[in-house]
Amino acid sequence: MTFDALAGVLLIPAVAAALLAALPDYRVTARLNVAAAALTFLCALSLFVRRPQSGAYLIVDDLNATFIVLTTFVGLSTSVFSLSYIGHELQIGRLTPPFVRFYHAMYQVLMFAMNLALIANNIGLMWVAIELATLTTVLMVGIYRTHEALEAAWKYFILGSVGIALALFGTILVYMAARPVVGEGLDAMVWTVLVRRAGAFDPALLDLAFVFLLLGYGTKVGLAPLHAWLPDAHAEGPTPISAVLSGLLLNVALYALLRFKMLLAANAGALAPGPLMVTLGLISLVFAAFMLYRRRDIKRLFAYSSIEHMGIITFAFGMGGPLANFAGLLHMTMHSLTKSAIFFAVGHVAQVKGTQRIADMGGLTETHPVLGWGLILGVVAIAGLPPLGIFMSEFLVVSSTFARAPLLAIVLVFGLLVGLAGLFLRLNSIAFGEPRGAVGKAQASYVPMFAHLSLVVAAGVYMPPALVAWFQNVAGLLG
Amino acid sequence: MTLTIGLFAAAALVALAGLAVAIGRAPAATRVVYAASLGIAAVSLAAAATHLLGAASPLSLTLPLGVPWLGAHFRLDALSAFFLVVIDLGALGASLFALGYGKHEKSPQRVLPFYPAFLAGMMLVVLADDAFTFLLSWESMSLMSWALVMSHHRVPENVRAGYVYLIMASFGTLALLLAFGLLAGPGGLYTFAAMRAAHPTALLGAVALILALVGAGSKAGIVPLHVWLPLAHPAAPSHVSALMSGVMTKVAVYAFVRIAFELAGAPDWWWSMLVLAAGGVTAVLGVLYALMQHDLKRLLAYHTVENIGIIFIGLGLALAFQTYGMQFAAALALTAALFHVLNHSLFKSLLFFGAGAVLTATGERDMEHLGGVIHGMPQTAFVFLVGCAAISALPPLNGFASEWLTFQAILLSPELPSWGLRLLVPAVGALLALSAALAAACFVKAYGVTFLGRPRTPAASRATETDRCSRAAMFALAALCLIAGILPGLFIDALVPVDMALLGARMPAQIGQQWVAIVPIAASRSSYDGLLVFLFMVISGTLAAFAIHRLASDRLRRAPAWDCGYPDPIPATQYTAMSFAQPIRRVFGTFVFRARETTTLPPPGDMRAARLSVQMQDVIWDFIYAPLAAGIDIAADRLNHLQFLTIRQFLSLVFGALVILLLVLALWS
Amino acid sequence: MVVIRDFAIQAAQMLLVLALAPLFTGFVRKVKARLLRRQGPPLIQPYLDLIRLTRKEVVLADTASWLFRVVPYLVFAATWVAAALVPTFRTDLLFSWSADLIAIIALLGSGRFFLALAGMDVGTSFGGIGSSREVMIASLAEPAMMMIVFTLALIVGATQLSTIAAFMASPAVGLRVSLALALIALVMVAIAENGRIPIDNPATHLELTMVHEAMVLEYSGRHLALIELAASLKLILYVSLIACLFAPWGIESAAAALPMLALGAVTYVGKLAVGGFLLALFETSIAKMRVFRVPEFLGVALMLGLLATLLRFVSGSF
Amino acid sequence: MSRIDFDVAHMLAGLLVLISFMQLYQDRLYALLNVYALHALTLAASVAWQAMVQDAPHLYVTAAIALVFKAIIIPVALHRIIVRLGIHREIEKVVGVGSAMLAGMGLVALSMVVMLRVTYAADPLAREDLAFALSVVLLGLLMMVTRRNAVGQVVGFMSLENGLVLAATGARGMPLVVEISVAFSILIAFIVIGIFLFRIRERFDTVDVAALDQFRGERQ
Repeated sequence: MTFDALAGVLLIPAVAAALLAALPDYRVTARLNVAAAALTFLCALSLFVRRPQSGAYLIVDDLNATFIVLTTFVGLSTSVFSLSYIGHELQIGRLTPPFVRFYHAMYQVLMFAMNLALIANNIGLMWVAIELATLTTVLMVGIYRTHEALEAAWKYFILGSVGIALALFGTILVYMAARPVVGEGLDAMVWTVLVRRAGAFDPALLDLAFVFLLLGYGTKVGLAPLHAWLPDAHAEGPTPISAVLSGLLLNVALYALLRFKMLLAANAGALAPGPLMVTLGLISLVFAAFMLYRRRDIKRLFAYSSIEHMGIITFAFGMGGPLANFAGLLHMTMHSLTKSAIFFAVGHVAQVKGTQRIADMGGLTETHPVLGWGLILGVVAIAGLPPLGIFMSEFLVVSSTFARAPLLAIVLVFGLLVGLAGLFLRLNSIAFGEPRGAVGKAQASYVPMFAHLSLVVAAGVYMPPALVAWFQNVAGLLG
Repeated sequence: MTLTIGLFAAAALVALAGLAVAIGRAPAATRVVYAASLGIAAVSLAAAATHLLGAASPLSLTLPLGVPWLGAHFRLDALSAFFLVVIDLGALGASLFALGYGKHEKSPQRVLPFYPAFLAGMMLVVLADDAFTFLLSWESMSLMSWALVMSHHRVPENVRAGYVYLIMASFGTLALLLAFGLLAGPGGLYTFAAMRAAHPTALLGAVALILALVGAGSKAGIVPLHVWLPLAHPAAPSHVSALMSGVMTKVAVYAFVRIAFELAGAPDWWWSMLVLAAGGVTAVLGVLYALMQHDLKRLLAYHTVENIGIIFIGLGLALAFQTYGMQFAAALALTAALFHVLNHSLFKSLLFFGAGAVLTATGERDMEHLGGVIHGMPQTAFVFLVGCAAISALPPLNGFASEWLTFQAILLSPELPSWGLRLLVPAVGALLALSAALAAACFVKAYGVTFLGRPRTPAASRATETDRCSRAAMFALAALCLIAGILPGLFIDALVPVDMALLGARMPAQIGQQWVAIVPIAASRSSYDGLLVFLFMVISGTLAAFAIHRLASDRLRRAPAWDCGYPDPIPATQYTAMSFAQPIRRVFGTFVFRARETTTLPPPGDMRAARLSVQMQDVIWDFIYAPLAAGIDIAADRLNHLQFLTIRQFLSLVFGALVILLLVLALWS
Repeated sequence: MVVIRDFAIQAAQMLLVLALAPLFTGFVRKVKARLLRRQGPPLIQPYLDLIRLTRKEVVLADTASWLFRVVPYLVFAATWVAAALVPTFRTDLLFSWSADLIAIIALLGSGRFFLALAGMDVGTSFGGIGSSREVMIASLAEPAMMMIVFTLALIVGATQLSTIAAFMASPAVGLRVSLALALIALVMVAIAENGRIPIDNPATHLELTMVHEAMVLEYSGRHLALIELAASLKLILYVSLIACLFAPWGIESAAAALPMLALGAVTYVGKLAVGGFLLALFETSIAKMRVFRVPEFLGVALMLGLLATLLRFVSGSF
Repeated sequence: MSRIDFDVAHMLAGLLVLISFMQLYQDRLYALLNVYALHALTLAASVAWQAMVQDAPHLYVTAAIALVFKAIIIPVALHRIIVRLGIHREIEKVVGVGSAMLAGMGLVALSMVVMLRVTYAADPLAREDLAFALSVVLLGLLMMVTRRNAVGQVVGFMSLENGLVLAATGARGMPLVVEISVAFSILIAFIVIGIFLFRIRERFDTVDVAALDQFRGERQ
């Protein structure tokens, strides 16, 4: 009996979800949660070793293997983080045991949904999976049952549903475009088939489809002006979910976009998806950069920074070409690691200070050196300063763009600078100056945070050739 | 070999930083870290010096780091060797000084980890040989110095200083990034070797040069990109201020030289005018701003701006001569600039150390609260005086030697064919002379108000001599200032390989001139002999002293100051820094600072004190940066409303986006 | 043999200026007095003053530091070295190449630098006034002087004083606009640098007006003597500088025989006499200006110098 | 496919667009609900027709869902909510009828233009259907952004989704159609229940979503 990693990646979370829904005691469930995440991660790792045959529904290729491994890894570390985080929430009674049980079950469902979205070879299936992920996160965002949480969840829900609808329409259009060529039935939705035959599709239909997909999945990516749900969802949900949202869900949505971009790229007659993505990317970047200045809530602050970086990544993929694509992939990976690490730090900070208002926290490097410097390191990384990974990707994006389209590069640089200034404006008041707010001891697990950060640091200086070859190969695929 | 040593030194410093994180709080940590950096700097200095003096051919090395398919390229040629020497000299001095000075640090764990990393960053910048490694080290250098600036973060203005600094630093880095992106081309040929080979088009090279001037200039402190410098440099601990002012700005100069003379291709005629104008304005404005300061360290920081201006004048001249193939004159100008780079790093470190010593002895940076420190700390006062004389370009010290060379270069410029340059160069020469004279004035003020006169506060009167290590560092630097002043020939000859590498021309060998004079062109034309002038002064001075003490009475009586018959017990009646600068402020202030003096005299018979108040505004800040900040603020405010829309309004955003995209689609064909 | 001869001549020159300096000061005073219909002090009065001062004890302020006692020697040394490098009756002195015109100016600058510091040292308000006004004046006078140097250097193609003097003596130099401008500027600078009327009044102790005197207010005895001597050295230096630049007749080159040298010496003394007389005449015929009009005066000098330089840069024929 | 099939499908689709317009100018909630029920009914008919034409029996399920769930259950539920909240009388439009209609016209025109650029290769039925579906979707969106309160928006969303189903069924042999329609029904159920919850928990005094937006982390 050969062990099928794909089945593992999907089944383990599903089963775990069912189990967790059943088990009452939070200590058990939390650890089980970690265990399940770890198993999933191992299965994902095995994809590097032995890659199962892709069928009509599931597929593993270079593109999504990277994503799966990344997703499962961040999922694992986040589950470790949520172990201590949820414990604290229980102590202070912000969450009650039934909710915690629900939370853990939903966590695994989310993992399942994202993995499914990543390895789906059928664009319909991919759509279903992403919507499932969205709905689960909606439920988790509202888990605190406060006014703000419910409002955030509701906003997320409504905007998300519209996104769902648009994406579906796009998917239907793609089917319509494919049917005359591929023929009726399932094949016309199988991605591998589509991309092989895309050359013969009706370009006008493809264009239309891409517009809808861009807006539909773009809502999930959080591109301005479709971003509205993102900051509140990050700010009001439990921090592990914010980490997963920023670190993973946005990526998954973007991954879907990439798939369709490749579809368009394969069709000569279709309009180049590049300009659209570049425009949306730049808008999101500059807009989010300016939004950083007026933030009073620490989690909302970093949510906007996620929008900014999604803008950069979309821009990079929009520019295309081996350099920019490589940079985009690298940036995506680095951003997931860094941003989730930042949210780990922020979660503990918020717990220590008992608030998310930036005005009520200060001098963190004095009161909680480890947390404070960890947060600083994270912000330095996210601001694209060396010697961390994001610096390399930004270096590649900016330099390669300036040689091709100077004006775009100028806008890009402007956005980056404004964003950096905004981030550090807030960081200064959080990490430095006279200590403000509660100074209690933090019972935190720093392992996930520093695991991520050390990976980011390492990547900034040295990248293993295997990974590089992988990325370059994928960058080639993306065209 | 030497390159490897340099790289190992950098690596060792990084490791040391890691160690410092671990042991930062331990009492012995300070000594360990600074002693270790001292040793490492010494080794690397030896390596760099041997490479430079041995005029060895360039070494290069590639490590599998950085951008994967590119690797990290390192190269040690004459230019980088020279700057490595400058860096290591600075590092040596700073570490030695810090061995004593560091003991007074309140929270060493905020300084120790970043100090070695900062050094490593600077060393790697000059060793890097591809754009990525260069920028990586460059920005790490900025980042580490930022952390050091933030080490006393409880003082609000330090936090502000760090903020401004970080933004300006990233701005500069992005400018350089664009420059390199341009030079590398769409293919992404990021190695300097490829860029050297590329021969960019005129337009491309010009844009790259402007970007380089902006990028390197913002780090070096070219007006108007200097605003961060007088904020950040004083905020750091004094030995770090010395490094930032004396060395880091030189790394920026290195970046500019590397790009302008090597990578940007053949210079165009107006490049040099740009650089010259920037240099001249920077020199004069820097010193004028310095004159208006009464914070000792900030004053020194502004003088860094001035000296950077002088250096860029030299570089501009070199560019101008090179444009018209006057390689020899170019070599002279470049030598002058680089020699001034070395000199400035020497005396600026010395001066910052002195300021640090005073700061630890009195707890004061504000000159208005100092005075009479010379009585408490005579030795520090002596070396500080040497530093002042050197930076004021007084013979026979080193500052004069390099400025003299710059003047000689200026005097070669009438042979330039370009009219624009012919009109610009004399003006720049006048600016240079003006800045030199003003610098002297400024240091009379700085030294007189800080060290001389009567103590203005109890703190100042309680000042006692600083510790041994600090003094050792200061005396060593003072000695170097003197040596470089009386034997400039040695240093000029050491710079020959750099000239050869960059310009393919060289200055005549100076060693072997009679009485070790320096003769840039021909003995009949101009020559200067620091040693002889020094000996002359010593001899005639001692002669006079001898004669006087032989022939005249050497009776001496201590008495209260006469002061024209109005002796005044209150130290407050002495001239202060502000009042000392008042005449010069009258002359220049009105149009440079919009300075306005308002005097309020009470009517006769009214016993209230009259008061004089002076309003000055930093024109550059008010007209460039303030509007920028305001603009960003307004934009942020406007956009911030988007955070507070109703769901329906957000939906209409989505709807609008959809309709627009559909319209685009409809109008596409 | 030759070296010794050169040494001797160099030494002779140095001693000559040293010996002549007080006499020249006395001469100027005498002429001024005469022009004012006064008897005036005897010519040798400055020597007598110096001797008297050296005899007196030094009264040192309590607040004075070691710097205060070192400065007189520094100032004297700097000024004397500078003076020794200016050819008086003979070009290419032995050490003339050890410092060119720029270096000489810088030497005088360092003398001023230390004197200004000494003014700050005791910590009296008068010392402060003097120093701050002195540096203000210097900060304009030095650039002006530098511009003059540029002009000459561009005409002659050298900053080497002997070379310049030799060139000026040669027929190669005609009447030039730039030279005229430079001469005027140089005279103005010389007046400012030596603190003569209308910039400063060497004979007053009225606090509103004094600059140089305010700086040295606290000095007494031998220190004061040295400073006075340095002051008169500086004066004679400037006069002989003007002489050797703009009236280089009679300055002999190295080859000249002794009688010629003697002749040169005589002409030199003659030039000094003329210069001193003109100075006195000027000083008596003009009033002291307010301190805050000094910048305008020096600004004019600076502008003239810059103008001359620009003319040179634009065309060699000016 | 025979001519008649085409015409009927065409007619039903057009009818759907027409009803969307009717929805646009309803300003009483009850009326709106009734029109929506009609909308769903038409959809059911059209889906059923497609099922017959393409003889794809599974489409009948979709038709049934449309008929039962959307045309009956949901309207009734919403009706009760309105009664509960006592908001049946309020006019809750953002823009006037006229401008709304004009905008609707524009949207329909736009969707036609966009669709007619599609080459004839895609079979005409699908092409026309898509054009109609697109306009229904756009009109639904328009409705969502012009209605003030949640019920109106939900109705808008549902008609949008009807457009989707129309498109999906129009696309010959498209798999997963049923699943999708089911998924959407659940989604809508969620929304309705959401409104219910908020009302019952006394969290918000009205379901006007503007009120939901009053609690905002950043408006201290």
